[in-house]
Amino acid sequence: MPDRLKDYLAAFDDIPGTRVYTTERARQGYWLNQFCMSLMKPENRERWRADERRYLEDWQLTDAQKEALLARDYNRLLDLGGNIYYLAKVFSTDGLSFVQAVSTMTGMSVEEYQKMMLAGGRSPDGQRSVKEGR
Amino acid sequence: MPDRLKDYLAAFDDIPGTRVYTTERARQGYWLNQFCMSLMKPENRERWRADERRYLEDWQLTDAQKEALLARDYNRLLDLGGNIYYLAKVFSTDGLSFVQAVSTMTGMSVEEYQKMMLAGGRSPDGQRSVKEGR
Amino acid sequence: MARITAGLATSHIPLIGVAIDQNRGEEDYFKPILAAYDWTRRWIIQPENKPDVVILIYNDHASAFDMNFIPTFAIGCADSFEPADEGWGRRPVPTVKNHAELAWHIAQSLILDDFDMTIINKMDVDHGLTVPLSAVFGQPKEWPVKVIPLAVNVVTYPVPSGNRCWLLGEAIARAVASFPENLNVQIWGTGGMSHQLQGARAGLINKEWDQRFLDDMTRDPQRLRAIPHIEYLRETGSEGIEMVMWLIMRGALSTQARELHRAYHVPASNTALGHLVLENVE
Amino acid sequence: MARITAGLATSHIPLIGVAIDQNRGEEDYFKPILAAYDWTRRWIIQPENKPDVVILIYNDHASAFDMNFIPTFAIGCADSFEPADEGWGRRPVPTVKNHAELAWHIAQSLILDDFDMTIINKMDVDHGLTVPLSAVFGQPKEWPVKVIPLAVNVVTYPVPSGNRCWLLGEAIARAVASFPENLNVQIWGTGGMSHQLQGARAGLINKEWDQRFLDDMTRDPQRLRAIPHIEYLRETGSEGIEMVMWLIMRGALSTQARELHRAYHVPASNTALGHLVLENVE
Ligand SMILES: [Fe+3]
Ligand SMILES: [Fe+3]
Repeated sequence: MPDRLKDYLAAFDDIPGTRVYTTERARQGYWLNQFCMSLMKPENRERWRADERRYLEDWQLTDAQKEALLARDYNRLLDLGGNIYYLAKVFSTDGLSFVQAVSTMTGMSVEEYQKMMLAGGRSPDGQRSVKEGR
Repeated sequence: MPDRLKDYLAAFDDIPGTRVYTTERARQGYWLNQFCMSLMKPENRERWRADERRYLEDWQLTDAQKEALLARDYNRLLDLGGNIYYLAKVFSTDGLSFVQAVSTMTGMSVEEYQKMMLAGGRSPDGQRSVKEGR
Repeated sequence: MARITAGLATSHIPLIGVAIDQNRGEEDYFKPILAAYDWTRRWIIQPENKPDVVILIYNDHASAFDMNFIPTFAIGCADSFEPADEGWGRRPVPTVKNHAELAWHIAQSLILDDFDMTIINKMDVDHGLTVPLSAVFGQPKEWPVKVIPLAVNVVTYPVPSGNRCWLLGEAIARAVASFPENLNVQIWGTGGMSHQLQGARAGLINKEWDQRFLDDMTRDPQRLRAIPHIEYLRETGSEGIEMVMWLIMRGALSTQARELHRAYHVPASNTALGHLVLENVE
Repeated sequence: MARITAGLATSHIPLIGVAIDQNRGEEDYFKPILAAYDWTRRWIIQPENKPDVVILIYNDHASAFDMNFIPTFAIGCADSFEPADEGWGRRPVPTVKNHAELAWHIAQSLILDDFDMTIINKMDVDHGLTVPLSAVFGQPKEWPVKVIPLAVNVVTYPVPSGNRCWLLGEAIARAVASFPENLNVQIWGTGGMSHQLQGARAGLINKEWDQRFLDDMTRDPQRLRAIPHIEYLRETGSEGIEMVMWLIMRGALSTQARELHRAYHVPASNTALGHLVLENVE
């Protein structure tokens, strides 16, 4: 019993190329994700579009989070506690679809990524466990 | 099983002089209670104090609810779906304590009510069940 | 008496909403996606099948709830719900009307059954709820059914276990069975199947795993309720976890529930579209 | 390892806060009320007793939550919480600081244990939480303990059963026991005892029933967990239901928990003030 939660969480770190949105990430990314939520209001989207840097000043973000937002570096944003459904408010505001935004995290071009999806998607083989290499 | 919820709720109606805050009352009193909540903000308390009738116009209340509010008729407000913790925002705004406000529902004067409380409160005898008269 | 007559499972991919809202169903990309629902669209409008109420199990994708407020199980009891603005304006779909009487009845029954529900009286509903309605009902002026939204946290971990979800489904079935009004009720489990929307592994699709899951919804549902979170994550991508919501639907049906229709298509956006219709054989 | 060393139960009557905030403790009316806590105030500051963290079980009285949002069990995971403005301005008491690390740990553990928690990251805390702190710690500049707020719906029916509350307490105990940091943790159950704040029956006090409840917190706690809601309502007044929150505390302690202190006084405002300190004998 004492280690159940620890074991539960530890297994998440064994998945290749994946950040599971644990409460630890939720704490780290609290303001980042709350910033993203603000873009659900049209008036905030306007302000954000007009001057991104200035809009960011209103939020208690780390410099790293601010830079990653301005650079639309979604992998980095995930590392800094962002959650994809929150970050979606940023790329939706940019007019990007989920496929377009998601592809930027894979090191593939949008076209390559779309081709992979049309061919049946990424195979799970070798992508299940770092430790077990399966 | 089919009647468990029904039985659970039916028993509440057998308690003398008591309205249990069921979901049925919660539905009936939704706007009444949300109005009360608005008085948690100092600026709304100001507006309410300045012109109660006018402030009530902003809320989807029935005429009966409005009249009972203006009359501070708390028993009636309970009948109309109010909950005591929500109504407390109204009497707190009036500067009344819980004892002062609660006594108005008992048909006793504040002094009589306080005397009863100092003497050990209202006895539960005869107050448990209408049907069983105990 | 209200009866659960059928269960429906479907992915709730935003792109399906785009295809319908923008009338792009004839494009090559979208044709097989919308075709997955052809059978269901015809079936559900038959008078003997048409539900009065759909209990729609979905998750909020950072729309109604933010990081300040994360309910594990939330049931919508308001009279109606507006489609959410998820960053590109509200979806042009009708207001969702609730069967509030039944929703409150279910909420009360679940709490008496030791489910620690959160009751919600005001919220917007996002693609998780509205896309399944569009996929099945198209573009009506009003939704032809009342909808009880039941939102599950599948975003912040730990999310509820598959088994807890199944038990919630069982309790929902008991609640519906004790509602006096004569109602044809369906329960829909949404989300899934394979998808990962983040990181280097994005785009993962596990067709084999998904197919076995679809099979076992009728062949061996008891296996499904025991699947741990880590298996969903490893095998179906980080967002495949949404399939625990299918188990709420499945738990609400009888052991002998029968498959009426199945569809599976890759890709729809980043996702493997899965769709099932189960008859509740009593 | 974190250990639950003691459980504390107390009414959370707003008037106790008034007495303390306005320094009226010397008035005849307030003397016996504050005296109920004399033993506890001395006991809790002894280094061997002083908790690092209090898990404070309380209910929100239409302060943080309104009719739009009714969680059965909500756990506060923010770093801090401000005292609520309940209609007469915020109470002049310190900000409540959380042990967020432990709060998140408990939240996660409870969800893995099939409790359908709502996680809250922003809320004000009302008299239900701050009055017990004042009664026990007086008027410090900063609260001498970290506080994890755990709010229970005891306002809109159905509220959770006494047994569900007890089971939640057991699960909290497991969660605390699995937290690696060395911490002295107390759990406080608040609310009660007899009181009715509404209608013609207001002012009801059932001393006999209350006393037996106090007795059985150590003599026969198993009886208490089976008390149905209707018994609280009939016997102790409509607001006596708050005592189910004492059962969360009691469920978190061992069978052999020992009474260290007890106080009971009528009246405090409309309420029978009950207060217990239990040692967690392991
Ligand atoms: Fe989803
Ligand atoms: Fe209280």
